[in-house]
Amino acid sequence: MARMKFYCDPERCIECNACVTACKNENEVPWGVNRRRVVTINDGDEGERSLSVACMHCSDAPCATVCPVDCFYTTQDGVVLHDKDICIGCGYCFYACPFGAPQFPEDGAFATRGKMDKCTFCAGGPEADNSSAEHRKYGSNRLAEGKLPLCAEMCSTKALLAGDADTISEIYRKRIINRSASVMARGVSYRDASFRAPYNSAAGKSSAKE
Amino acid sequence: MIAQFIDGPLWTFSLSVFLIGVIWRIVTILMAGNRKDLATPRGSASAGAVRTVFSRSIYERSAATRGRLLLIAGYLFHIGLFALLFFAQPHIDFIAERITGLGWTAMPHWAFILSAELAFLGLLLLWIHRLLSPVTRLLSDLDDHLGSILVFLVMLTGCLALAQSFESLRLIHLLSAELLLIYFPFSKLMHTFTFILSRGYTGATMGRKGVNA
Amino acid sequence: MNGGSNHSLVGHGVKTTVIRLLLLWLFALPLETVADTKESRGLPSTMVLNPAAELWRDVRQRDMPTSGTSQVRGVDSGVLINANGDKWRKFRMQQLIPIGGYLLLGIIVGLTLFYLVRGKVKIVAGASDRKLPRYTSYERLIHWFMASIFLFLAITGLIILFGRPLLIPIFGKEIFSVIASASKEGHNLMGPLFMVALILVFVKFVRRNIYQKGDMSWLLRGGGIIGKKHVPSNFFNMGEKSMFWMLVLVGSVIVVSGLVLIFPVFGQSREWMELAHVGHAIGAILMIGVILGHIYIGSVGMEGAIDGMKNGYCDLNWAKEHHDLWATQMEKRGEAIANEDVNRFSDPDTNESLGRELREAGK
Amino acid sequence: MSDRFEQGLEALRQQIDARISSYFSSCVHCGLCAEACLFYTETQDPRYTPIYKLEPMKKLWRREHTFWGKLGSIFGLSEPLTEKDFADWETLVYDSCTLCGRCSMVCPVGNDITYMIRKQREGFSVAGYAPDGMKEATRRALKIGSPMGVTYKTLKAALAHVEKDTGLQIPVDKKGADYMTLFSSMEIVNFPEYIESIARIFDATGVSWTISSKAFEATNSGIQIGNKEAAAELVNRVVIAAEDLAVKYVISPECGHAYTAIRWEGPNLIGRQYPFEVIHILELLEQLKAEGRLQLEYRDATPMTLHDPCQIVRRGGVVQQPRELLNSVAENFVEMKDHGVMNWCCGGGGGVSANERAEPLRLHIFDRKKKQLQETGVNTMVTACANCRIILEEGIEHNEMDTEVISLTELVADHLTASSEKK
Repeated sequence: MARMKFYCDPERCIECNACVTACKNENEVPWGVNRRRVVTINDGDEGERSLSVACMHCSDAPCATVCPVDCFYTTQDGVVLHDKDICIGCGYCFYACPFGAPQFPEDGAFATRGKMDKCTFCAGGPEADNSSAEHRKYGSNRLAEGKLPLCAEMCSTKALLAGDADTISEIYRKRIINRSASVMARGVSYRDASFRAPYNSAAGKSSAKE
Repeated sequence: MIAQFIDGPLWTFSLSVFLIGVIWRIVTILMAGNRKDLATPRGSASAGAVRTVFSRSIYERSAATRGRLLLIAGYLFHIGLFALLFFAQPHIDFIAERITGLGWTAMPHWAFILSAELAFLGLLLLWIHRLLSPVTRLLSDLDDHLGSILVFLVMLTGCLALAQSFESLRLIHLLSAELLLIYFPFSKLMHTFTFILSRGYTGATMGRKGVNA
Repeated sequence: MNGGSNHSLVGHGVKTTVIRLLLLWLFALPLETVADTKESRGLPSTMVLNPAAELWRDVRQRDMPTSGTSQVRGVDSGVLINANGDKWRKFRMQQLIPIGGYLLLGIIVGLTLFYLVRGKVKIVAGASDRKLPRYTSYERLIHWFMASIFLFLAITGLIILFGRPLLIPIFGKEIFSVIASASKEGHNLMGPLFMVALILVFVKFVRRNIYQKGDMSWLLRGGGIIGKKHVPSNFFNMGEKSMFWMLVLVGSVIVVSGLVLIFPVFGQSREWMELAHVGHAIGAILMIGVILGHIYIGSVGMEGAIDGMKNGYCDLNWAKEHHDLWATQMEKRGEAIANEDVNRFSDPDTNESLGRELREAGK
Repeated sequence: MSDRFEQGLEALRQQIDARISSYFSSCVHCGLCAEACLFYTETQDPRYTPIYKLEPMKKLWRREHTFWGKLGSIFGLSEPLTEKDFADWETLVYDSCTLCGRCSMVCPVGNDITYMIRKQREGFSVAGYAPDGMKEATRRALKIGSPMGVTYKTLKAALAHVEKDTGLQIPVDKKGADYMTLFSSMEIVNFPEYIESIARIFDATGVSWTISSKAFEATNSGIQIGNKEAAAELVNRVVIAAEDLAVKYVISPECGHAYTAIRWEGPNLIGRQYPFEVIHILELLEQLKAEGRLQLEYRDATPMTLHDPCQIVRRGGVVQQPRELLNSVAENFVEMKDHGVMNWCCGGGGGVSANERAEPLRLHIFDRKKKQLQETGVNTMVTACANCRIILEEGIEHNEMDTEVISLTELVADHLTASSEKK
């Protein structure tokens, strides 16, 4: 079976937030919940890069490990889903997740959070595929219709890739090879390539000005 | 099956028992009758009655020598319970849906929980005190404990069902509330209504005598 | 984060630094060393840094805390990867649940074994015919108030902590999730009441719990429970005092961390909450363990120990054997009263004695 | 089961009206009334909780006025009220309640517990479960006219004494006078100074007054023991005498329960309204002072405190008048911590003073008054009830305290303008 993954290419992401909008629209997520967000690091500096991030559907998901009611499960496609009927809104998945993927509709006093909500890879939940109950709780189930998550489909620069891990890595590998080839053809190093400002954190920043 | 019973017929039944029972109790009390007071009044009986109905809600300072925590607990319990019963969103929704047909403004969720906490604080203190103090141990009968237990159960199940996402927890809460409603008219919980009568009677007598009671 | 990168912390948010140091210390996990970081920095410029690798290093927050910006507003929404989340997971799954579980189990087994070996500690001189007033009704009220809240919180807390390995196999997920939801909501609602109870108890009992001369010798002689001879002590003995301070200090940690956890409205980051959870859990396990011992002594462990908390009076001989300094003082002041009088005031089931007394007094 | 018990049961049954029914329905057994009762505060004995003293009546009410009780009595499950209950509760109902009414002031649901005890005593006295001292007093009151056995002869002797001392003519059986004065036996026997004071004040203020030779006794043992027939008879004597003399006002003397009896319970006991008004001596004095007829001279510098007689102040409504009067004769009037309608009883009201059996308990609970007095640090206590006065004096003596108890009316008389000139 396939193993579904997202990959976001920081060299391509232009922080247009179309993926965020598409996700919200497609899944009709509750107010205040954002299953996907675009984070820009070194905003305004040289080496600014953006990444679109959501649930990464980890193979060994920390959220599933810490859940006190064991409401997570991994589908045959490798998508990490959870059962909102079992979720008690304790927030442990939110502590454990490195990506900040689990979201809660409320964050009121006395820890009233409501049921956890997160990216489903547009694969719905445990209910019957594309049933109204499933749609109400988890949003759309495009995977069952043979479609990929809308965020990736909508990405205009094709920075955000979604699909079987093998396919994704193949695409990305080709991109890298092409980027390296262009570098070699022009005889300049990657770092000095004029089409992008050189990236280097902290110490390396001044080198571009030399 | 059981769920439908709790949600439907049992609710109607318990509400009817509650309403009919309360009215019946008050009617029987009034039916016992009072003799007219022939003594020349010094002050107004009705003014005294109205004044006492309200003024007894403020405790007498000199009676608070030893039981200060208890008096506070009494206030917390009653005010908290009143607030969460009538001004919590889920309760307003329920009342609007089942009884009145229209709702009113609810308090924010945090205030709801806060009032629940205060009510719990008050009820626990009062109940533990009932079990510990020689005076209340002597006075208390089965009715007192049953009343406390039922109110406590309703509050506890309500607190457990706070997430409002598990139907079974809501039903347990509803069931305990229904048991409370059925028990209500036959118990000391009637003081919820009869306190107006007793304060009124005392206030009227004292009002006639010209004493602020 | 290794030693070499620590200097880069300087100049960043002190708050974050403090959390990180605390987390490091608390988790005490083998640190994932990133030795190559330092080396790659020092390489000659002919060796090109891979910019993509540098990006991911930043994202992973290997060198320093990095926070990006995001159109999505929210606490930590700019953090791409929170490495401490995984440390917290390891703490909860690999340390807290197994170690905590076996610790509590061990305490229960230990107490059972102790009971089998030592048996119930009797009042050596037997019950006397006089009693001493030990706790006022207010003191008993707040004790039992705290006790009931504590029991509720301990049970609901343990359900949340150990429910998955212990209860799901019994009830199944659906039923357990109902129990867990109820526990969680109840725990969150009742939690702040524990704070109220703790404050009331602290204020009421603190003066009698200040350590005094003689407490050390009590400790050295094991509180007398091991040997035969009783050790002198005042109103509270060294063990009780220590339990009180444990209750107050650990209780405060539990209360403060609990408040951090149930009020996610002040913009505290995930890291703060992970930290709070660690403190909350360790404190709670400790406290449950100690309270198990407390309950053991009060119930089956010692004859006469619970009396003072039941009706306010303790047996004179019990007091002499366990709190002799206090008992002698009280007896001297003439505070000891006959058993019948205690019964009169605390066991009101018979009305006859009073009528008889009054009639006799009249004659 | 004796006939008397049956009659007592029936008498008790008749007392349960809407008021008592609502009181029992409202009681939540909170025990707050205990804190207001000096029998409880001084002994810490839970049985002295006021509402507990009503268990017999409550038992009857529960059986006959509540759903569970009625249901239970059909199946023989609910406990009936037995003679043993009367026997067990007699001491609680009579010895440890002075009908002071303090509990009624603190009850959060507003129960008038004192009223209920007063009514419960009706059943107890009919069934014969009342203290001998009180039975005797009632018998004497009905037969001789005074609970202490004071006859008109005794009064006449006292009056002659007063006339000699003051040189004033005391009007007896004067038709058409404005005021008819009553006395309590206690005053005639123990405090004839009161009669003297009244005579002097009325003389100075020009009040037209008289004493009836047929009904001069104000006290009413009937309402203390809880016997409405006896109480009605005693009230009736006064009413007939007042009607005979065609007075406009009847003055209730410095006696607590006499005021309650004649002022508040009287019309209800005899079943009709009076053709005259009842006024308490303190009310009258205050009125005279306000009208300017009562001229008082110089204010005493001795610090004084006031003991409020329960039946006059809390249960009678004469609250401000004693304070006005005392302030006009005393420079340093110190209020006790709990005063006015929340004052603590002397311990001898409600017939307890006539009940020898209760004496040790009564002296024990005097501690409360003692504490109150010591708090004020004052050695002169003014009161307006002859019964309180006797009880206070006994308590003071028992505790070897150095406190003087004086009557407010006598104090006022001492400060009359004329009397000051005399001195």
